[in-house]
Amino acid sequence: MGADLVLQNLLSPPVLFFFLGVAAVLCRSDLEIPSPLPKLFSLYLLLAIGFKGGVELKYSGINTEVMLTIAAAIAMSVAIPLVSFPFLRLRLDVFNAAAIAATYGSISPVTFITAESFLASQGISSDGYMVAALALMEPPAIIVGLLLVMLCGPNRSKGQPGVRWGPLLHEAFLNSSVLLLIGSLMIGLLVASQGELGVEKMKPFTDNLFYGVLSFFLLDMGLVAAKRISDLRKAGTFLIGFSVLMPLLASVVGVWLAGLIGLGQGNALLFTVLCGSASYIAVPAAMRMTVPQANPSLYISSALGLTFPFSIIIGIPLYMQMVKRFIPAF
Amino acid sequence: MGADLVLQNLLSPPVLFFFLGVAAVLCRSDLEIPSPLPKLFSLYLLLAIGFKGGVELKYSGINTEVMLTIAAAIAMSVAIPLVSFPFLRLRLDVFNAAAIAATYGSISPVTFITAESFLASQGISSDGYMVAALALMEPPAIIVGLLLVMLCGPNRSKGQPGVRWGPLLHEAFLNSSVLLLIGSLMIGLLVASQGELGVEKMKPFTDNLFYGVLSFFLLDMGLVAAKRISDLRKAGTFLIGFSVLMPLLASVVGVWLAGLIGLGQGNALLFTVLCGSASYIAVPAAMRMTVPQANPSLYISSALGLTFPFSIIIGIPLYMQMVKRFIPAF
Amino acid sequence: MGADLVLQNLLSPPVLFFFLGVAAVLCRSDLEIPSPLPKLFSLYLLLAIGFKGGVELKYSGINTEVMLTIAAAIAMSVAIPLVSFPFLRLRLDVFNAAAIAATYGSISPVTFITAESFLASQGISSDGYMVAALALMEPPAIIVGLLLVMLCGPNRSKGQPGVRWGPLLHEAFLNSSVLLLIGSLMIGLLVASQGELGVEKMKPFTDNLFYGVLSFFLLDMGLVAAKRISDLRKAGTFLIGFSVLMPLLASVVGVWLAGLIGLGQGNALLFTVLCGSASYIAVPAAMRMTVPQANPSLYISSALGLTFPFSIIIGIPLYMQMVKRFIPAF
Amino acid sequence: MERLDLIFSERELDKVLAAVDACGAPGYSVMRHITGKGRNGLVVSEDSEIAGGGTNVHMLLFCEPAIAESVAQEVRKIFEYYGGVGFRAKASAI
Amino acid sequence: MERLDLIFSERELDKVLAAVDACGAPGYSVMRHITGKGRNGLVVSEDSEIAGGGTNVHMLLFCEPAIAESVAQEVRKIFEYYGGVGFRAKASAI
Amino acid sequence: MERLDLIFSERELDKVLAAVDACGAPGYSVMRHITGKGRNGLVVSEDSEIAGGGTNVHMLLFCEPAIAESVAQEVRKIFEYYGGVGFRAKASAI
Ligand SMILES: Nc1ncnc2c1ncn2[C@@H]1O[C@H](COP(=O)(O)O)[C@@H](O)[C@H]1O
Ligand SMILES: Nc1ncnc2c1ncn2[C@@H]1O[C@H](COP(=O)(O)O)[C@@H](O)[C@H]1O
Ligand SMILES: Nc1ncnc2c1ncn2[C@@H]1O[C@H](COP(=O)(O)O)[C@@H](O)[C@H]1O
Ligand code: NA
Ligand code: NA
Ligand code: NA
Repeated sequence: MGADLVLQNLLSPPVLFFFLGVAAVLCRSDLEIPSPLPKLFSLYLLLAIGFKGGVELKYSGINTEVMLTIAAAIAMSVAIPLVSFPFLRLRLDVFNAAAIAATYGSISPVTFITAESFLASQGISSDGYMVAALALMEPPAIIVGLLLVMLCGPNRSKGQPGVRWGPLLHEAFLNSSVLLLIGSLMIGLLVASQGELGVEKMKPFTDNLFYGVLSFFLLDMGLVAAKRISDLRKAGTFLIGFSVLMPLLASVVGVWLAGLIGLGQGNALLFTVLCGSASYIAVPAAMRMTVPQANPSLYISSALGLTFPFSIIIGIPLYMQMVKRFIPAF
Repeated sequence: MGADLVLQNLLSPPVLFFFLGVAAVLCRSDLEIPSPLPKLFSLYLLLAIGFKGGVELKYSGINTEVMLTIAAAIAMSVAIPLVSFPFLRLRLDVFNAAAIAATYGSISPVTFITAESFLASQGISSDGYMVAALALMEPPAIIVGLLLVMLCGPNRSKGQPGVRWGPLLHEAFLNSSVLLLIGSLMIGLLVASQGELGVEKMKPFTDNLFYGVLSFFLLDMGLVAAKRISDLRKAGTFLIGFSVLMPLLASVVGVWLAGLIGLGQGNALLFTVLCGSASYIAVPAAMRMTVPQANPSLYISSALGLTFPFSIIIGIPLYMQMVKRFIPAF
Repeated sequence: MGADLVLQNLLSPPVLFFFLGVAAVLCRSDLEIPSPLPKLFSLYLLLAIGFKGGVELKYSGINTEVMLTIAAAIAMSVAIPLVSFPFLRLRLDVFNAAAIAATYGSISPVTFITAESFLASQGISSDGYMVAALALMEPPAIIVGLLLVMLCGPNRSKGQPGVRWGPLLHEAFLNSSVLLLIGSLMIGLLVASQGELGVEKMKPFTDNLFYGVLSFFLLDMGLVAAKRISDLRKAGTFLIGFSVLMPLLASVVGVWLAGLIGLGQGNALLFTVLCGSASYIAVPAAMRMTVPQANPSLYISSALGLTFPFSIIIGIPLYMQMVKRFIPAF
Repeated sequence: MERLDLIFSERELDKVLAAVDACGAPGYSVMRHITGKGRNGLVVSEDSEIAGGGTNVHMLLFCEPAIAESVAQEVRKIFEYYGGVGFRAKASAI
Repeated sequence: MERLDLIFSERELDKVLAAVDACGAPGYSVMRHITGKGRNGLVVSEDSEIAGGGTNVHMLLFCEPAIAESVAQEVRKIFEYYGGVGFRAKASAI
Repeated sequence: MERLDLIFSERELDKVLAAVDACGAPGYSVMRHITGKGRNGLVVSEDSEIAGGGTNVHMLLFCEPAIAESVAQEVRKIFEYYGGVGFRAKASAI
C-alpha cells in the first residue's frame, strides 16, 4: 500500500538529490552551488512550468471545472492564513504571526513541480490549468497577511510610513515569480494557439531538460533546507509543530475540496499539494517589504527548513494515498 | 499579406518573451536575470551559431556567391558609417557621431539569430556562410569609426595618447564576440569534415536547446531594452528618428544588393537584417576603449533600446516582405 | 597508426574548443567565461558522470574485476606520490614537494571524461565502475601528501597548529568533488535499480547535453591552462619536465596493471588516464587547508598548465596506442 | 572629503538611490551579493536569494561633508524602518 | 568607532567568522569572489575557483575599538598561518 | 599606512594593474561587477555587461604613503582619459 508510494517517491532522482544536498550539509562538506546559479534553475523552472501549463491549457480549454478549481485555490489561500493567524498568535507577535500565516497561505512552485514529476512517474495525468491556480494563490495570501497586520497590529501613528496599498498590490501581483509564471503561461497559450511548430521547437528546452534541472535544483534546496533547519531548532517546538501540522490540516481540506469539485486524481493531488505547501519565494519578498518588523529567519526557515522537505519526502506520497482513497480513478 | 508575417513573428516564443521582459520593466516588477547569467546565454548563442554555421559551410562549400556576399557585407559595414556620420554631425560632436556611425555599420548577432528562427518557421532555408559575413562586418565598422575621429576630430596634441593602431586592430579583430564566432565556425567546419559523428554528438547542445535559450535570452533583452528606452527619450527625437530610419535605409540597400548578387530568399533576408541591425556587443566595447570621449548611453541605448526591438518586432517581417517582392522564390 | 588516433582526438569538438581557449589567451582577446559559470559546468559534469556511472554499475554489477580495479587504483594513488616525492625533493622544499606529489597521485575528472568521449568516438565500451575508481583515488593521495609533510617536515613545535587528522580525513573524503561524484553514483545506482523510467527521464540532461557542456567547459579550461603556463615557465624546467614525465611513467605502469587485472581496452584506457592525470580540484583545496606553506601556483599550474593539456591532447591517443598494443581487443 | 559606507538589503536599493540622488551626491558605487550579520543577530546568507529575501548591497559614496550629512539624514530614516547600517570616515580624492 | 577590513581566502571564512563572533562584534559584511595579490607575489585569480583554491573574501566590520582590538588579535593568528591581511581605520556611525 | 580605493571600468584593469605593480605596491584586492554613477551622471548598470561596456571594478590597496602617492599619480592619468575615480585615507595594519 502506501509504503510502496513512499519508496517510489524517495527513490526518484529529484528527491535523492535533495537528500544528497542534506547529507552534504550534515557532514559539513564544502559542496555549494554558488549564487546566482540556483537563480538560473529557479527562473528556468518557472518559465518551463508556465509555458507547458499554457500549452496544455490551450488544449484543455477553460470550463466550469477550471473556474471552480481556481476559485477554490484562491479561497484556500485566503482561508489558511486566517485560520493560522490566531493559532500563531498564541506564541508570536502580530508581525511574525501574520508573516508566517501568509507564507502558509501561499504555495511552493518546486513542491508543485516535484508532485508533477511524481504523477508522471505514476502514469497519472493532470491539467495545465493547475499552473494558473498555482500562480493565483500568491497574491491573496500576501494581501491577507498585510491586512492582518493592519487590523491587529499596534497603532502605527509614530511617524512610521503608513500602509501603502499601491506597493503592496504591486508586490502581490507583479512580483517576479508570479509575473514570470503568468507571463510564460500566456506565452504558452498564444504559441500553442498558432499550431504545433512553436511548441515543438521549445520542447527540448522546456520538457526534456526539465527533470534534470529539477534534480540539480533540489540538490541546492537540500543544501539550503539543511542549513535552515538549525535556525528552526532555535525557534522552538511550537513552530516546528506548526510547520508540519498546518500543511497536514490544509491538505485534508484540500482533498475534500478536490473531491467536491470533482477533480481527477492528478489534479486533486496537485491541488492538495498547493494547499499543503508554503511559499519561500514570493511571500518572503513581499513580507520583507511590507512587514519588515517580522523576522525572516522565522518564516523562511519554517517554510524552507521543514515544510518543504516534509512535503516532497512524505507529503506527496501521503497526499497521493489520501487522494486514491477519496477520489475515484475516473 | 504582410500582416500575416508580422503576426507569425510576433507570436513566436522568442519575440513573446522579449515582450514579457519589456512588460516586466513597464510595470516595475522586480524580475531580473542576474549577472552573469545573460552572459552564459550570449556565449552559448555565439558558440552554437558559429558551430552550426561552420557545419553548414562545410556542406555548401566556398564559391563565388559566398565570396561576393562577404565582400558586399564588408562594403556595407564601411558604407553605412560613412553615410551616417555627416548626418549625425548635424546634432552631435565628432566623438559621439563617429561612435554611433560605427555602431550602425556593425551588426547584432541576436537579431540575426532571431531572423534565422523566423526563416526556419517559414520553411525557408539559408546558408551557413552568412555567419561568416556576420562576423566579418564587425572589424571594418570599428576601424571606420576610429578613422572618422582621427580625420575629423579636434587636434589631439594636448598630451592625450595618440591613436594606437595596434590596440585598435586587436580590438577590431580579436574582441571576444568575433573570436568566439569565427573560432566556433572553424571548429564546426573541421568537425564536419571528419564525418557525421562529432556533429551528431553536439546537436542536442547546439541545435535542440537553441530556440529555448534564445527565448530566455530575449526575455533578458526585453528587460534591458525597456530600461534603455528612457535613456533614449533624454537623447531627443533626432537620435530616435535616426535609430529607425537608418536601419530602414540600410535594409533597402541590402535587399537591392542581395538581388544583385543573386542570393536566395533566406540568405537575402539574413543579409538585409545584417545591414539593418546595430551592434551592442563588439562596437561598444571597442568604442569604450578607443573613443572614451563618446557617451556610451547614446550609442548603446540607440542600438539596444530602439533599433534592436524595432528589428526583431517589425524589421524582420518587413524585410521578409521586401525580399519576397524583389527576390524570386528560386 | 598512432597519427590517426592523434588526429581523431585533435579534431574532436572538446579538444578543438580547448585550443580555441588557448588561442584566445595567446592573442590576448578579452574572451572570458565569467565566474561562476565554469563552476556550473564542472558541477554538471561531476553530477552527470557520477549518475551515468551508477546506472552502468547497476547493470555490470560488482565482481572480482571491479574490486581488483578499485584496489589497483587506490594502490596507484598511494604509490605515485611516494615515488614522486624523493624526486621532487631534489629541487623543492618538503611542503611543495609533498603537495605536488599528492597532486599527481590524484586524478582529473575532466581528463577522464574527455577520454570517455574519445572511447565513444572509437566505438569502444567501458564500464561504470571506473567512475568509482576515479572517486576513490582522491582521498589516499591527499592523505599520503600530508603524511609526507608530517614525517619529513621541519619540527612543528613552534606554536603552529599540529596535524589535525579530523579536518584532514574530512577534506579527503568529503570534499565537494568526491561527495558529488560518489553521491551521484549512488543515486544512479538506486534509480537504475528501480527500473528504466527514472533513468530515461534523466537522459536528456545527463547524456544528451554532456558532450556540448564538456566542449564549453574545455573552452574555459583552455583559457585557464594558457594563463597558467606562464606561471610554469617561472617554475623552471625541472617542474616542466616532471609534469610530462611523471604522467608518462605512471601511465606505463597503468597499462601494465590493467593488463595484469585483465581489463578490456576501454577500461584499460580509462585506468591509464587516471594514473597519468593530476588533480586540480580536490587536492589543491585540501593542500590549501592542510599545507598552507606550499605555493599553490606551483602545484596548480603544473597540473593545470601542462599535465592537463598534455593528457587531453597527446596523452589520450598515446595511451590508447599503448593499450591497443598490450591489451587484446577481447 | 568624506566616505560613506551604506550596507542594506537590495530590496531597498531604489529608495536609497533616490535619496542619494536627491541629496546631490556626485557619484556612487554599488556592490551586490553582500552577505552579513546585523541587528538581532540576523544573518543574511546567499540562500536568502533563493528564499526571496535577497542579499545585501554595499553602497560606497565619496562626497563633500555637507552632502554626506544630508545623505546620512535621509538614509537613516530608511534604515530605521527597514534595517541597514551606514558609516562615515574621512578621505581625500587622489 | 573603528573599521576593520579583513581580506583572506574563502577557505578560512568559517574560522574567521567564529573568531569574530566570539569577540562579540555587533555585525559584519562579507563580499565574496575577491581576487588579488599578496605575500610573495601570490596571485589569486578567478580561475582559482576552478582550480580548487577558491578566491578571497573581504570582510568589513564596524565596531568599538575594544572589540576591534580583540578581533585583530584573533584573526592575526589565522592570517599568519594561512595568509590574509587586515587593516584598521577610524569611522563613525551615521 | 594608507588606503587607496580605485573605482574604474574593468576595461582598464590591465592598465591599472600594470601601474600598480610598477609602483611596487605590496598587494591589492579587486572586486568586480561594481555598478555606479559618475561624471556627467553616467550610469554603469549590470546590463552594461551585455551591452559590451562592461561594469566597474573596485581596487583596494593598502600601502605606505610614498607608494600610495606614486600609484595615485600614475592612475590619475588613466582616469583622466578613460574615467574612473580614486580616494585616499589613513589606515593601519592589524
Ligand atoms: N557592525 C557592522 N559592520 C559591518 N556590517 C554590518 C554591521 N552591522 C550590520 N552590517 C551589515 O548590514 C546589514 C543590515 O544590518 P541590520 O539592519 O543591522 O540587520 C547586515 O546584514 C550586514 O551585512
Ligand atoms: N596590501 C594589500 N592591499 C590590499 N589587499 C591586499 C594587500 N595584501 C594582500 N591583500 C589581499 O589579501 C589576500 C591575501 O594576502 P596574502 O596573505 O598576503 O597572500 C591577497 O590575495 C589580496 O587579495
Ligand atoms: N563620488 C563617488 N563615490 C563613489 N563612487 C564613485 C564616485 N564617482 C564615481 N564613482 C564610481 O566610479 C565610476 C567611474 O566614475 P566616472 O569616471 O566619474 O564616470 C562610476 O561608475 C562609479 O562606480
Ligand atoms: Na499553501
Ligand atoms: Na548594420
Ligand atoms: Na594520477
